[in-house]
Amino acid sequence: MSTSVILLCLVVIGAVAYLVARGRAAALAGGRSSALHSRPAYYGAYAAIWAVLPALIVLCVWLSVSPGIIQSSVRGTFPADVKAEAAVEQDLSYSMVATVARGLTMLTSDEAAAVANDPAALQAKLSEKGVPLAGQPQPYMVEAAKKLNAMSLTSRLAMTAVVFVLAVAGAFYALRAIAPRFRARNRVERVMLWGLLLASSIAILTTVGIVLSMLSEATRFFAVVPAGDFFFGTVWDPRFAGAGGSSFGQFGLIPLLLGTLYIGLVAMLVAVPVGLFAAIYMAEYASPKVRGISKPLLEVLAGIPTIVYGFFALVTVGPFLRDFSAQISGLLSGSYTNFIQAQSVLTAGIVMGIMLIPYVSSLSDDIITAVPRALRDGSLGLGATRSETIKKVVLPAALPGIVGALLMTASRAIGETMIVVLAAGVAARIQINPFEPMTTVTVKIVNQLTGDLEFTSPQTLVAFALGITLFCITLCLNIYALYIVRKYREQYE
Amino acid sequence: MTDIVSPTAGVTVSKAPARRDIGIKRRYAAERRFQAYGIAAITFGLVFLFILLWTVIGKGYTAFQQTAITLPIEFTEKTIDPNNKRASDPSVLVAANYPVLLRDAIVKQLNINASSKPDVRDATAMLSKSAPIQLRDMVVADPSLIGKTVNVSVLADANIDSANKGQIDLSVDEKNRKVNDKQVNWMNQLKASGALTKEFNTGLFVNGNSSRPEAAGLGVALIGSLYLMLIVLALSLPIGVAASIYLEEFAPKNKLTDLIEVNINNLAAVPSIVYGLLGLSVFINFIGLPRSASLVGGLVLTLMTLPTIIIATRAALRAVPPSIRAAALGLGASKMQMVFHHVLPLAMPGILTGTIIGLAHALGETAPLLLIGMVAFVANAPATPLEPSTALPVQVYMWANEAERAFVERTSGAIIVLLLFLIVMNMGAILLRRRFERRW
Amino acid sequence: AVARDQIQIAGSSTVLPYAKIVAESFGETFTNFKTPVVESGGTGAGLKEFCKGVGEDTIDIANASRSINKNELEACKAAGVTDIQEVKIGYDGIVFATDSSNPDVAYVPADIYKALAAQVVVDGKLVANPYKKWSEVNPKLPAVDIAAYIPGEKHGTREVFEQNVLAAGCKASGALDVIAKEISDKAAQTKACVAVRKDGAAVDIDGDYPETLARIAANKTGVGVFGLSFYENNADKLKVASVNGIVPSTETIANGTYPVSRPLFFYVKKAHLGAVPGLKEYVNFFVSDQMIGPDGPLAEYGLVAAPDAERDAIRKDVEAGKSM
Amino acid sequence: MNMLTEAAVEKALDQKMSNVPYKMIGQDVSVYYGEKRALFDVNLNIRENTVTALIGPSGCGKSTFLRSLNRMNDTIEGCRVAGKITLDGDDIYDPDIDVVELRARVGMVFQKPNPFPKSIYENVSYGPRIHGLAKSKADLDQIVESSLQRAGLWNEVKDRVHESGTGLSGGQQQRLCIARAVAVSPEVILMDEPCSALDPIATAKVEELIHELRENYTIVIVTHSMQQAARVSQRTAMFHLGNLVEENDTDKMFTNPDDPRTQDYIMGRFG
Amino acid sequence: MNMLTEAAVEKALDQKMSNVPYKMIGQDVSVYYGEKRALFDVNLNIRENTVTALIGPSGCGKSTFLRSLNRMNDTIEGCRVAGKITLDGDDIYDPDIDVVELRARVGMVFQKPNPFPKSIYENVSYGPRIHGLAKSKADLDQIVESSLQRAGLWNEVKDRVHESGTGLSGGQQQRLCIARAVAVSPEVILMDEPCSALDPIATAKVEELIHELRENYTIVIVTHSMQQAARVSQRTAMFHLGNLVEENDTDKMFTNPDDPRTQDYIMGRFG
Ligand SMILES: Nc1ncnc2c1ncn2[C@@H]1O[C@H](COP(=O)(O)OP(=O)(O)OP(=O)(O)O)[C@@H](O)[C@H]1O
Ligand SMILES: Nc1ncnc2c1ncn2[C@@H]1O[C@H](COP(=O)(O)OP(=O)(O)OP(=O)(O)O)[C@@H](O)[C@H]1O
Ligand SMILES: [Mg+2]
Ligand SMILES: [Mg+2]
Ligand SMILES: O=P([O-])([O-])[O-]
Repeated sequence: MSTSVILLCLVVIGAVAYLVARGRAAALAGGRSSALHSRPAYYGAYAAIWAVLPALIVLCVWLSVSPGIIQSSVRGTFPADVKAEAAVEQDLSYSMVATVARGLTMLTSDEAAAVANDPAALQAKLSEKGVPLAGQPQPYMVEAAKKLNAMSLTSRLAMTAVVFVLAVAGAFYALRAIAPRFRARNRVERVMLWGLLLASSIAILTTVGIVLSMLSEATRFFAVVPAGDFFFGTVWDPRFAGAGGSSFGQFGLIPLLLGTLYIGLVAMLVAVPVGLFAAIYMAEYASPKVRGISKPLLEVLAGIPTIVYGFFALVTVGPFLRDFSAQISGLLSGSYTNFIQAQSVLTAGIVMGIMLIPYVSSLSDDIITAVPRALRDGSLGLGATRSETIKKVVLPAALPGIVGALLMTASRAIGETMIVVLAAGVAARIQINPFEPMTTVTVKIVNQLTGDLEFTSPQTLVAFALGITLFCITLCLNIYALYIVRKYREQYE
Repeated sequence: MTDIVSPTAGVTVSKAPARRDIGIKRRYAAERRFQAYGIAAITFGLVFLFILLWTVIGKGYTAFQQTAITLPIEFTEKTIDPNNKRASDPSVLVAANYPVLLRDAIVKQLNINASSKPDVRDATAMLSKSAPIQLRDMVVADPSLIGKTVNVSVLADANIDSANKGQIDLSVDEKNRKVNDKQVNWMNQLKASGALTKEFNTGLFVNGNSSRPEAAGLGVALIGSLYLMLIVLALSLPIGVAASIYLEEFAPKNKLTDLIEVNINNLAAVPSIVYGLLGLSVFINFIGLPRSASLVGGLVLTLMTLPTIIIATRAALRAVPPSIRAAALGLGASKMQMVFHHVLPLAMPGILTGTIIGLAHALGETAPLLLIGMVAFVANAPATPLEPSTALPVQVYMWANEAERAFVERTSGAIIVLLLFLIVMNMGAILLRRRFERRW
Repeated sequence: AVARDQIQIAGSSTVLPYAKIVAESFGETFTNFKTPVVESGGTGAGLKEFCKGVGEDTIDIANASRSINKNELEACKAAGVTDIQEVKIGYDGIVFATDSSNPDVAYVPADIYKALAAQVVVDGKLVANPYKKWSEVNPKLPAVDIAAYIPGEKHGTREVFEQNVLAAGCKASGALDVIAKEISDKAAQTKACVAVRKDGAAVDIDGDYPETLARIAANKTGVGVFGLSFYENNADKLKVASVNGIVPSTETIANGTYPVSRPLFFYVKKAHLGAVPGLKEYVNFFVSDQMIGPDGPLAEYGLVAAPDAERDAIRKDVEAGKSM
Repeated sequence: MNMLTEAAVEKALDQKMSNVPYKMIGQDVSVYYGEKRALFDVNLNIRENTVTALIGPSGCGKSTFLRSLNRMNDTIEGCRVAGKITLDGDDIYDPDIDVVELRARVGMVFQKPNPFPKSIYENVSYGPRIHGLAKSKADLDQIVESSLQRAGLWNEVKDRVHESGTGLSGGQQQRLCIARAVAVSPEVILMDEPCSALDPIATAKVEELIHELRENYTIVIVTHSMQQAARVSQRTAMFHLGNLVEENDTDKMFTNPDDPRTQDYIMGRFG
Repeated sequence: MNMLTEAAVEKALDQKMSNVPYKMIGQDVSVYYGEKRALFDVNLNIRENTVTALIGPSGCGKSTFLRSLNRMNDTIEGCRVAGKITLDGDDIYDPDIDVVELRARVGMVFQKPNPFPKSIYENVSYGPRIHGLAKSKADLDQIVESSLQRAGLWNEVKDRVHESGTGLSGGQQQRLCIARAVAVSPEVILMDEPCSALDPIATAKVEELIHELRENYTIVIVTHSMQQAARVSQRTAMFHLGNLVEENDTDKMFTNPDDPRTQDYIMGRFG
């Protein structure tokens, strides 16, 4: 039976267990629901869980473990000279065996018999069936493929049997446990709680995964480049390392970090007022119609791929700002030289800010809308204007949520890449003029990872060091932000 | 009944007391300013959206049309199957020399001297290199065509397409452009005879990627993005909501949950390419899932989207008034029932907003897909999420980096499709949110 | 892992268009094999994946716009990728171009060196680059601001640019002699020669050529560095500059008179040849004259085909299965 | 039930209401919530420096009428007011009228306590601050203290005026809201069942406060307690199903109502 | 003030409470909100099929004690209950006790009306639904109707039971909440000032309902109205500053309290 059929059967068994258990519980209750601890549906769910969950776990384990076991035993049958080869060679031979085995299952027994001893014919036949082989299979491979097929079949049969037995046994176990005072709801809810817990543990696992996937490479980087030079260096100039070999330049983090913060700051300066005012207007002033149109429209801004923003900045916003600045300086001093570069912190900040508007506005809008009406009434009833009510009552009450939304927005600003590459360029510099180009950490992460650079060189490895550093920095920022939010919340609750 | 309360004679209306100065003028000015800020903010956003869309659509709408040339093709047996072996060996049909059929057809159509090599070359160059494949597929599917003459509409070469759409500056020196004057004349000739037409570009939506702009389509990318979205939606929404519910409603408030909260906020700040690194090392190297597969992409984007959804969901859950919780608990609802029957539905608008934003973000991401092999040239449509595929933003990214002029309009066309995809996807969520939205 | 029936290729974005053309034709010609998947992502990333190991779950071919280096080879070996075949597919010409509205330009490396180097020699002394306009560098050049869009340090093209243009210009302008007086270390001399000014006159582009094109569109007097193929596809918008009086073209690059070009490669994992269906056929198809020949689609796109003898040698090596 | 306490009777008797001028006049006031009509041509005048009680069964429109007196109804989506209401002779629904100024002159205390999630001090000082009623910090402190004192809350919270107002018990919260309204010193104070969350002692305090305030302010109070109406008000208006049934001097109302429905209601015969 | 109506006196007289068994027993109940102690060793027993009224000045801990009877305090962060409370002899703070089941048996009506933002029908049917009290749709309809009827709300809302419960007036909302609690038919019903938002007619109805319910249910009611306590309850407990001052038969309590503080409170001398 294929896995999907087994899953389908499990669902059916679960459904039957559910119905039977529910019926039994209802019968036990004898019409008086108070006789039961939980609703009959919970007894049903309890039985269904017992029927499906253990069987499902066994199924998953079996599916992930059995190919390995089969592989090792099939490889046991390889001739001695093949076994003498390197493990990777054997891996490749085995994958050929697996392909042959897959092809064999598609042949009728007549066809199989006809080509069994003729590798060339077998290759042709399989290719005809849509299973092309890289070369002619060797005779031992065909044997191994047959054994593989046989073992897979056995394994599958055994698995099917075990799974079904488990499912039925689970269902019976659960059915036997049903009694009027049996706390089915609590148990079902315990399982749900474990599910919820499991879901929230994914966040932790992600973090662990991220750190682990960067740590070893970052360590290799720090083995070559002293940590001090990296963390306190003020020059970013890694130089190219391709075929040439092992030379490298300077890896100063500071210019990247400053660029990240500067561009993020400008973006937030655009996004926060615009987004917040848009949210306030939508939540407090706009008619349902205006709100119904403008909110989804603004959300489209969040959905536009960042590369589109990048080109928008490069082709439209940047040149506009440059020409605009030339006009201004022309009006002021008579000389039409631009003081804003086409690629600048300002360009990147504005365009990124536009992208972030809906992050601020949509989230804040929902949070503001959730502030109880009684609070608004209280303020309006005192003769406050609407804006006073919003500024002094609604916003403070919504503040913790808004800070959360802003935090998320800031996070997004720090993590953004494409816009910066196209709008602010890749020049790592330390300076304070917003009209000049700068660049960010993430830009360098992407660029160092995707170039022609030698992949064992510090030039590439630095991406991992940058990644982990950024991770730690944002972590600290977030801890600080949590502290701030807590302080506010205590004040307002 | 109201007569008893009508004012009786002798009763006066009170006199207004001296007006207090409560700064009404100033406050109203502030009020108007405040409202104006709001309108300005929304206008600002919408104007930018409009300019952006205008730019994109202005550049990209032409991608939805495609120049095709209808030619009477003679499927001569002598060219296709000279030895009449197709019954015994169907592969001769695959290997046959179809370009010759096309060459003959266009030469005849344009009345060119067949012995003038450069003319013939320029003429055949007007047809897409995919055209022979088109003829081959026709013949393989229906061998009875052999010996017949059929009118076939084949794609024009991308340069002819651009020229036909007026995107090539014909004032430029002939040798500096991809279409020479002869070809332009022929093109006009074909247009006049009705053989060369602009048609709706269905290929853009069904074809896989191609190195030939005229044949390149978003088919694979659309399927890939669809898989990605389904995977992300199916995983990140339930996991995100479940995690938020646990953290917000069940988890004890202690240092550990603080840590989790900080951690989740931090995950939202992790640059997206880092998720690509994670996906590469966990899903491909450790678990052994195939490269370039949308399943891996979906998992990576799920992890990337989760923090957004969790943060938004937690904020939404927190905003549900405690009195609702008390009411449910007081009736004997279990905490689980309270959450799923009351709190969650009330939090739905916020959750949906977070989901929309998260999905939109995921839908537009390229960087994390780079490292797991999804930024790739994929010609075959994936049948399952385990097969190689690309995604819409990837297609945008790759086409944006192409040298050929014809890809420029396609890039914008792909962006339009991506935006449409996004809008369609969001529409459902927005409708849902409308249903849930209310004040209490 | 599941048995794979599709070739997987990763690596250089420069080679990508060529690999795409070949992959597509391969899929059309060999109907029983699927069209290979060609990933973009850069030479380094491609080689990294390539050197992960041998097996179904690793890629088969890495495209590269430079040859693999020693460290990488060692890393490959350590991971069990011992048998690697290097295949050269042709040359990539690197050209200078401006917007087509500009008058014709002709550079010698010394001009470019003087315009873009971090330090130049003025009156026999090494000083920070003072030039603002091209005409200050060389009176024959137009009197416009120096603005050059050059490949960023992640690109292999940058290395070629530094070696073949800046270093050459450094030497030709006599700056090397002045530098040699101050620095004795040879490597440090080159480093000083190829250091690019960071005051905004030279802008690194880490993206691809379309980004450079967009920058030139936004700044009509700027000069950009492009691949020959990209230039040829946009010849109506760009005006190419001659170097040392030679106008870049497939001919001048193939015969070596145009000074700035580099070879392109791909690397095959030989262990996979017998295991991944179609891989052998793909490699043979790629090196056939039908593809990399001077009349093939790759040349039409802009690849500078290797000379006939070299192509024959390549094919012979492939046939013989010569590994590195 | 004996609905009138002696105190109320005494209080009612020592006043002749008919000569007191009208502070607010409601003429043919009708209120609609969307399609639904909640008030039907109500003609009700509010006399200056008088406590007017609105009574009637739940849902009869007392709150609705009250809220239309300071245009709090404006904030309800779909709510529409027809007819004319004047304050000191000025039509408050006139487009020229300033609703903020109106609400500063006609303050309001709500049925459900709704303190802002801020400190007690900030709650009370909010109104004076937005209207600029205090010249200095000391001034403001003074207003806050006296308002809290009048609401009978000062002694309980004087040590923690900077703690959050939502941490108080229900009754304390409502008294805080009253203090908040009083702090603006409006001309008219509307109270929507202000004592429904208060214990008798606190209620008595508030009633006393109302009594004091009457010297300078006009008060309209919705109450569900007829004893309270009798105790605190000089005029009483009885609503039923959106209609004004009767308006009269309180003493007359509770002893000898004109309308039989009032009689029935007071006697507990319907609702 | 004459605090006892004749009806209450009659009611009180026709019962001798001392023989009625205890439904719930509170032994040395103390409640802490974090550091703050809100209840001090309260010993109070609730008699079966009896209405027990809890009175006392605002903030004295009435609500706190009430909420500890069905462990609603569990939901407040930092709230801790010490001492022992039993229901039918079982310790309700025993870890084995299922708090959900407890709350189904000990229902609750809150001070502030808190209808779910759903339809009236869904509000009332929610409890029966989660507890599986109805076999069929008709059954459920029946429960909803009778519950609304008992809460005196049926006539007002019967045409719009599928409209939102939050669109009702304050008083209607609270009656809806009562209907909702009654629909679960719990053994004990806790009411925290259930009538504070109701007009006299509705209050009378609810009081009547309480009177009816007493036949089968045990009721604990917090009220700020001593008249109400006198009218509806058979036993009354008086709290002050977190202490139980006195618990007694209602008639005794209001005529001849043991504790001088009760006397003072009833006479309005402190609060
Ligand atoms: N969640 C809480 N956290 C901290 N303190 C609280 C909390 N709830 C109530 N208190 C305090 O506990 C004490 C008793 O409060 P409780 O609500 O029980 O009073 P009450 O008698 O019901 O008053 P009222 O008649 O005003 O409702 C009060 O001093 C109050 O401030
Ligand atoms: N926002 C609203 N939308 C629709 N109908 C409403 C709204 N507010 C009140 N109503 C309806 O208007 C009528 C009058 O309501 P109102 O709140 O004025 O009654 P009330 O006399 O104050 O009652 P209570 O004593 O219960 O507070 C009721 O039938 C109520 O259902
Ligand atoms: Mg009301
Ligand atoms: Mg209370
Ligand atoms: O992508 P490249 O390695 O050719 O720059």
